[in-house]
Amino acid sequence: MDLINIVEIIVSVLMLILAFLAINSKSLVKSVMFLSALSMLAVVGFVLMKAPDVAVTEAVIGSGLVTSLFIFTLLSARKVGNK
Amino acid sequence: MLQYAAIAMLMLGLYGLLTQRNIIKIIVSINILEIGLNLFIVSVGYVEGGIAPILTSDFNNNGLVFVDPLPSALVLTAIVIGVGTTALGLALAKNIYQKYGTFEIDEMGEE
Amino acid sequence: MSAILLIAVPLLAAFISILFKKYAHYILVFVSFASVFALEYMDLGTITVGGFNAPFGIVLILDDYSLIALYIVNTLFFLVAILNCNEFKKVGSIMLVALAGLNGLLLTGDLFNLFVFLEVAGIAAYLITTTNKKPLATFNYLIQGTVGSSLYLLGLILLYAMFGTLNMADMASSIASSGYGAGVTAFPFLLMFIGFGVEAKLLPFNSWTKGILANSNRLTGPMIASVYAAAIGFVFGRLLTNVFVIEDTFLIIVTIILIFSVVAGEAMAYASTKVREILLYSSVAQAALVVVVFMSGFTGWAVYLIIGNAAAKLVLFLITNTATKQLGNDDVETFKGLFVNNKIIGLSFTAVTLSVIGLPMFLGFVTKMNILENMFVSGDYIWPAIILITSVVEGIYFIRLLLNLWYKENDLPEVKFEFVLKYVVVIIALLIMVFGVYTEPVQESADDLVAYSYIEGGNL
Amino acid sequence: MKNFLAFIAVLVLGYMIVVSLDNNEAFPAYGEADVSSRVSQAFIDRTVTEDPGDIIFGQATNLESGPANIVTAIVADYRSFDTLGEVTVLFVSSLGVALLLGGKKQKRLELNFHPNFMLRVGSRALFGIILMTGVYIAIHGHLTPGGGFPGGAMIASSMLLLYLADDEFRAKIKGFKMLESFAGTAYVLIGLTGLLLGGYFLENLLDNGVIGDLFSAGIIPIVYVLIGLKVGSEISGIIDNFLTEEGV
Amino acid sequence: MTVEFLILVALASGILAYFVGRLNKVLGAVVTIVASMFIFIMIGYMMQDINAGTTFNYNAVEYMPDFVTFMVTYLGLFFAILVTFIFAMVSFFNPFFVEKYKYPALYSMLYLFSLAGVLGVFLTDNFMVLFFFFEFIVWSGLFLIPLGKNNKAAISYYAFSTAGSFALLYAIFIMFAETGSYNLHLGLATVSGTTEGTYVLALLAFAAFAKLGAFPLNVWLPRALGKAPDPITAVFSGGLEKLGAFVAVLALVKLAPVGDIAGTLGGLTEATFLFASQYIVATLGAMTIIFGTLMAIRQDDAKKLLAYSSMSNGGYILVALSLGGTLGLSGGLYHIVAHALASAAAFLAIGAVSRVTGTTKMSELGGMIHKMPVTYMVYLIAIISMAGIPPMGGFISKWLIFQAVIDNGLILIAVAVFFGSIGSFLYVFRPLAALFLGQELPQHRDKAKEAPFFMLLPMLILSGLIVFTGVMPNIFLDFINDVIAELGGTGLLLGDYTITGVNGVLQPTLIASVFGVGVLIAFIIFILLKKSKKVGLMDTYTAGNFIYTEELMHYSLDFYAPLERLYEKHINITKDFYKKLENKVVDFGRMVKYFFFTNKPEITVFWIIILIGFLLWGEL
Repeated sequence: MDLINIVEIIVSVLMLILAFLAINSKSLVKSVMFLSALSMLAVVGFVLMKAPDVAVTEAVIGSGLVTSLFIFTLLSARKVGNK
Repeated sequence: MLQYAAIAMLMLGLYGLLTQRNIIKIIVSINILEIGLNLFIVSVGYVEGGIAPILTSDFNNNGLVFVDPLPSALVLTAIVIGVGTTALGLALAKNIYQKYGTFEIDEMGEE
Repeated sequence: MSAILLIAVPLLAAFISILFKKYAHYILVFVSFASVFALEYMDLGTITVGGFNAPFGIVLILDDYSLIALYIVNTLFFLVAILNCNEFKKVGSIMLVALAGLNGLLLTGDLFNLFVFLEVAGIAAYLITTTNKKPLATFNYLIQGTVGSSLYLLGLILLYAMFGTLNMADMASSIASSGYGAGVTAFPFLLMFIGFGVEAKLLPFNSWTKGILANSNRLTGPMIASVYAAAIGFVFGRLLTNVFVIEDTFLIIVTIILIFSVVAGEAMAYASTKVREILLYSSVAQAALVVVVFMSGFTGWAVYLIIGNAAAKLVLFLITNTATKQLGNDDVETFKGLFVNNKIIGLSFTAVTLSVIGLPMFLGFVTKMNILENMFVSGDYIWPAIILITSVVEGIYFIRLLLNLWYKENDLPEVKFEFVLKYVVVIIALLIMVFGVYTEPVQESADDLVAYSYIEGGNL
Repeated sequence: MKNFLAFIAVLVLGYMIVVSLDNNEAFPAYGEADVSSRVSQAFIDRTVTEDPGDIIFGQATNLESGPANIVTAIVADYRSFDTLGEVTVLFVSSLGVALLLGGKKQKRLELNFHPNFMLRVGSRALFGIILMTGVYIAIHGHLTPGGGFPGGAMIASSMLLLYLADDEFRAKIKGFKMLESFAGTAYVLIGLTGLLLGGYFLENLLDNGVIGDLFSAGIIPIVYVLIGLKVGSEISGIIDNFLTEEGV
Repeated sequence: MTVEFLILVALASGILAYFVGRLNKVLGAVVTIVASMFIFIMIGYMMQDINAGTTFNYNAVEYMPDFVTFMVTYLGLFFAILVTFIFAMVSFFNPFFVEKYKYPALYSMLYLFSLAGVLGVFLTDNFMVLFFFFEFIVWSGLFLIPLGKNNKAAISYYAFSTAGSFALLYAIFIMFAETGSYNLHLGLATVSGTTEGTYVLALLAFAAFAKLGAFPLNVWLPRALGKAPDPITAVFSGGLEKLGAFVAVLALVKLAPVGDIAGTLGGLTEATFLFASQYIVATLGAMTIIFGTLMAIRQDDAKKLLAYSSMSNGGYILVALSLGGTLGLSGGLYHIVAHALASAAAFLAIGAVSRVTGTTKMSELGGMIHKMPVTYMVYLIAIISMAGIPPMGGFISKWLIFQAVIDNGLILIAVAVFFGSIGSFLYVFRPLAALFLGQELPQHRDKAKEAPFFMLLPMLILSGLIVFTGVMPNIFLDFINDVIAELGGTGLLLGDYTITGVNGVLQPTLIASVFGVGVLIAFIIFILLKKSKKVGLMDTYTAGNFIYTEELMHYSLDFYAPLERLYEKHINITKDFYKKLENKVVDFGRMVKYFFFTNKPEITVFWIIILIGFLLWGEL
């Protein structure tokens, strides 16, 4: 078993764990953070599968922008909730 | 392996949709489902030992074994569409929060 | 004129219209009218985008089938637009995108391009439904729509992995010539079927419909129940006749879904006491019926079923939602006697309803009879029985509704219908009646359509 | 309990899908995709309209599609129409976000921290760098991984940085609107020009040049820049909408 | 005069009536008189042509599909003449009633539309045309009924009629699949005796039952007839209900009967034995008779009472037609005529009363004979015919039916048939006594007066015909013999003044003369020995009690209370059944709504998982 395969397995397992945590975590912020991390790992996955274009896009859009949008929503919700 | 992980992520996305009743969590689940889907799409075009579908000075002719470029192209589209729906979903979530003061569907009551 | 303008021009208008927000709704009316008008000058045939031939590039197909579909959808869209342009100025640009998306859906001959336009039209639809002011319902619609289209994409990718193409005709011929059994394609096709089932309101996948349509307003009701339903019906029909291979277990599943949709749809409408709910559940059953007819291979009559339904639902939802807005709610009890002082509106409503039920003298009768006849001739004795039994139920609740709306002595509800609406409604009702009696063109064109609905060959 | 049952259900379903894909004779196993039997082989060899023979990086000229990055060739040339649709999706969702979140009196969402001077200046500097990277990625889309979407998103990220680093900052929405509208209009107009002059919508009318050059691949860099601008302005608009709220 | 021309006349005059009616309500109704009289006369003229031996075949209007053909047969003409006659007679009532209704112009239009539908159904050789007009009648009737009292009646009418029509349609399509054409005669001949024939027979019988309102599809009939506008009730009972009889003739006579399990039951004549289908239909017919009779006995509303009587007469028709043979057929067909005339006359008479009093409840009426003697006579003659007493038409038909039943050795059915006859004595006498005889009620004393001439005219014509059919039945039976011959049976043996049955010869004219003499003697005695004196309703001696509610003193209230008590627990069996059925549908709908339509996406996802799992189950 060469290195690539081992990396693949590690990435896969990590992704699944993160996905599970993202769904099941009690805190919404944590959930979003797990999602972001998952997205970063997916970037690794894309690179492993020789799709650099997708990897770049996913890195910028998926883990960057989407996470920020989630966080902004949560922030504004918290503010409304505090009022 | 990554293909199985992709399918598993799809399933986890469905699992999330099935069990979660928090709007943010539902959107997170949808995102997980989409990431899984994107991974699966790319995995369909993967060729063992193939190279990334870009001609460079190192890999400089079309006789080489490339991985399938078409799924990558499709995934690009799919990712952007995913962002669109996510942004919309979050905007709706914000609206819902303004209306009901909660993200939990169960606490909103039947309309 | 190239049919691509039907997509490009609304898009262009949409991009420009965000700079002139105040005039967006005028642009909308103008563009939607222009696209109906322009259809007259479209050249039939296959349009390659970017100069790359099928199956490599994306092609648009403008044949008789899509031409009819475009006429119907664009006309209905124009009617909805012109009736609502003043009330819903905010969504002008979004409606333009919706028009582009719907035209793209109807024209495209590429399965992935179909997904893209499904999303364009879908997101536009989610946004249009935000005018209901029920964000939770819209959210539900959004999530289900997204799940549906994700499944469609998954199915599509599986097919691509197996057959290496994305073009509809090429896909169909690859499947046919591959020599693999139907078991290979059942799973991807089921996924795609579910994906479309969500949009087409088939029963286990359509819980969004209630939230959207039962709270609809004058824009969303006709838009979702008539324009979108027609477009999705046409596209689904194209896939069902050209691409899908439905056999064995898959056939059983599909049959169960459809029977359940038809039967439960009518039963739910029967059990409803609100006008909009009655209409929406009835359209669930009708949508399933359309799929049944497409699957049985009677394309022409399925087309007429879609047309009849779309026109009917346009009229019904327009009238209902106008009245609901003025009366405050849509209980049948509140609506009682609505037509006593609005006879013209009432007559149109009645004509359209009788057509949906399938009573003689109306278009619905011709359609229903021919569908049943064709089914019997092809040896199918089960579906006609189901259709007829559910028709009785359908008839009862519609007739009950009609009689309630017509007969009441005093305390009549006061509703004003504006005069453009009256014209639209009366003309549609008259058309339904005229083609219910003057059946020859209907008959002929329906027979022709069966031949036209297949995309010829692999390489367009 | 319910969650556990659901988990078991999806587990079983996933297992069934895996098994059925394994059993499926037509479905290639992971890593064994046969590209030559798919339409994408034609995209790699650029043989859709004519057979140019072998393609050598830096030498082949006047291909039917010029980008060295094959994915770009597909996204921006072979299946450019999809990309138009995709841009539209983003466009309509930014419109939608504005519709849903745009109230009358807008003010910034208050963040809980107040950036100091250093952060503000530093972020301004960083803003320029990120912006330039974004533009670079968009312009080099036909040569390197990336392209209009990541480029545009990066431009939007730079705006995001400004938003975060400066709690007073508000971009000019009107400017975004203009840019968005201009880019979209230009994209469609390029397509229509192709229709008018070449007979095909979105046809690549310009000279494709030598594969691998910066100034090659005809309209693709232009399209990608337009996409980049459009995506950047759209996402910036979305971010702006998320970061503002109806205030007093 | 071609059939499609007449149909177009009916449709066109319907539209004309609508527009005239918008201008002047009564004038619109007058149009219906002119049009329906014209059509009746034209149909009558067809008699001449058909007697000349021609059946005509029209390839109708050009733009219609080429299967739209019309054909005049003896059977069709028989029904067409009868029903158009009823329409023509009833139309005289329209001008006097139309003003009371909510949409008078619509009333006139739909009246003529129904007439057009009737022509289409009877005078075609094509099933599709038949079905088209069948449904056409349904929806025109649908909007006529609620012009009367309420909507519910119309809904149950629609439900049962459409169920019937769709059964008919299904049968039509089965025949179409067999023959590839919609030709009525070809279709029936092809499937007759085959397995498909069994289904067709069952479906057509279902349609006939639904249209006739026979047990167990009877719920709509009393409701619709009880609530519909008065002239419409007469048209329904006398005319439109006969559509069911027409379909019954097609099913029971033109198709070979099915199965022979009942063959061992035997009969008086050795050769007679019955097929299962005949036995089932006859039994259900008998149950219809009993059910209708029992229900009629306990009604307070005269219209509802007559409605149940219509139902029970439908049972007679079914029994007779299902037994078939010379006696059964001619008895059934003759009963169709007799009942159409009698029930139309009776309903018109009651309509005339209700026009001046505004009610048809027996407990609220009385003594109308003093103000409306002619109406009283009309009603008297009609009920005598209904009860099957000589010398009226009803006697002849019942005589034939009794013979047929006994000839087949069906003891139980014979009991039912006799019970129906005795029962009808019990119930038809009640409205007579309650409405017309007895004391005048104070509330109607001033308003009540005899109906105007144009209302009396049709009633008198109908009464005359009722007597005539009883006295000189051979003229009609002659035509019925032609019909039977066309259907492939042998007609009755008719003398100049005699009818030959299995076990005797009937001489109606002689009976009528004897009866006439008897009535004359009775009348003379009545005149000579007139001793009674008029007493007001309140003029009673009640042992010093005050009478608070005068209705309670009305002797027709709870008239048969002891008899009713025997079965009052079971009167709602059919109604309950349909109510339960409806509740099941509603429950199912609510359940699906509850389970599938929530604001949570998980439902959809759940079903998606189930379906995918179902598909992939086999892979494991």
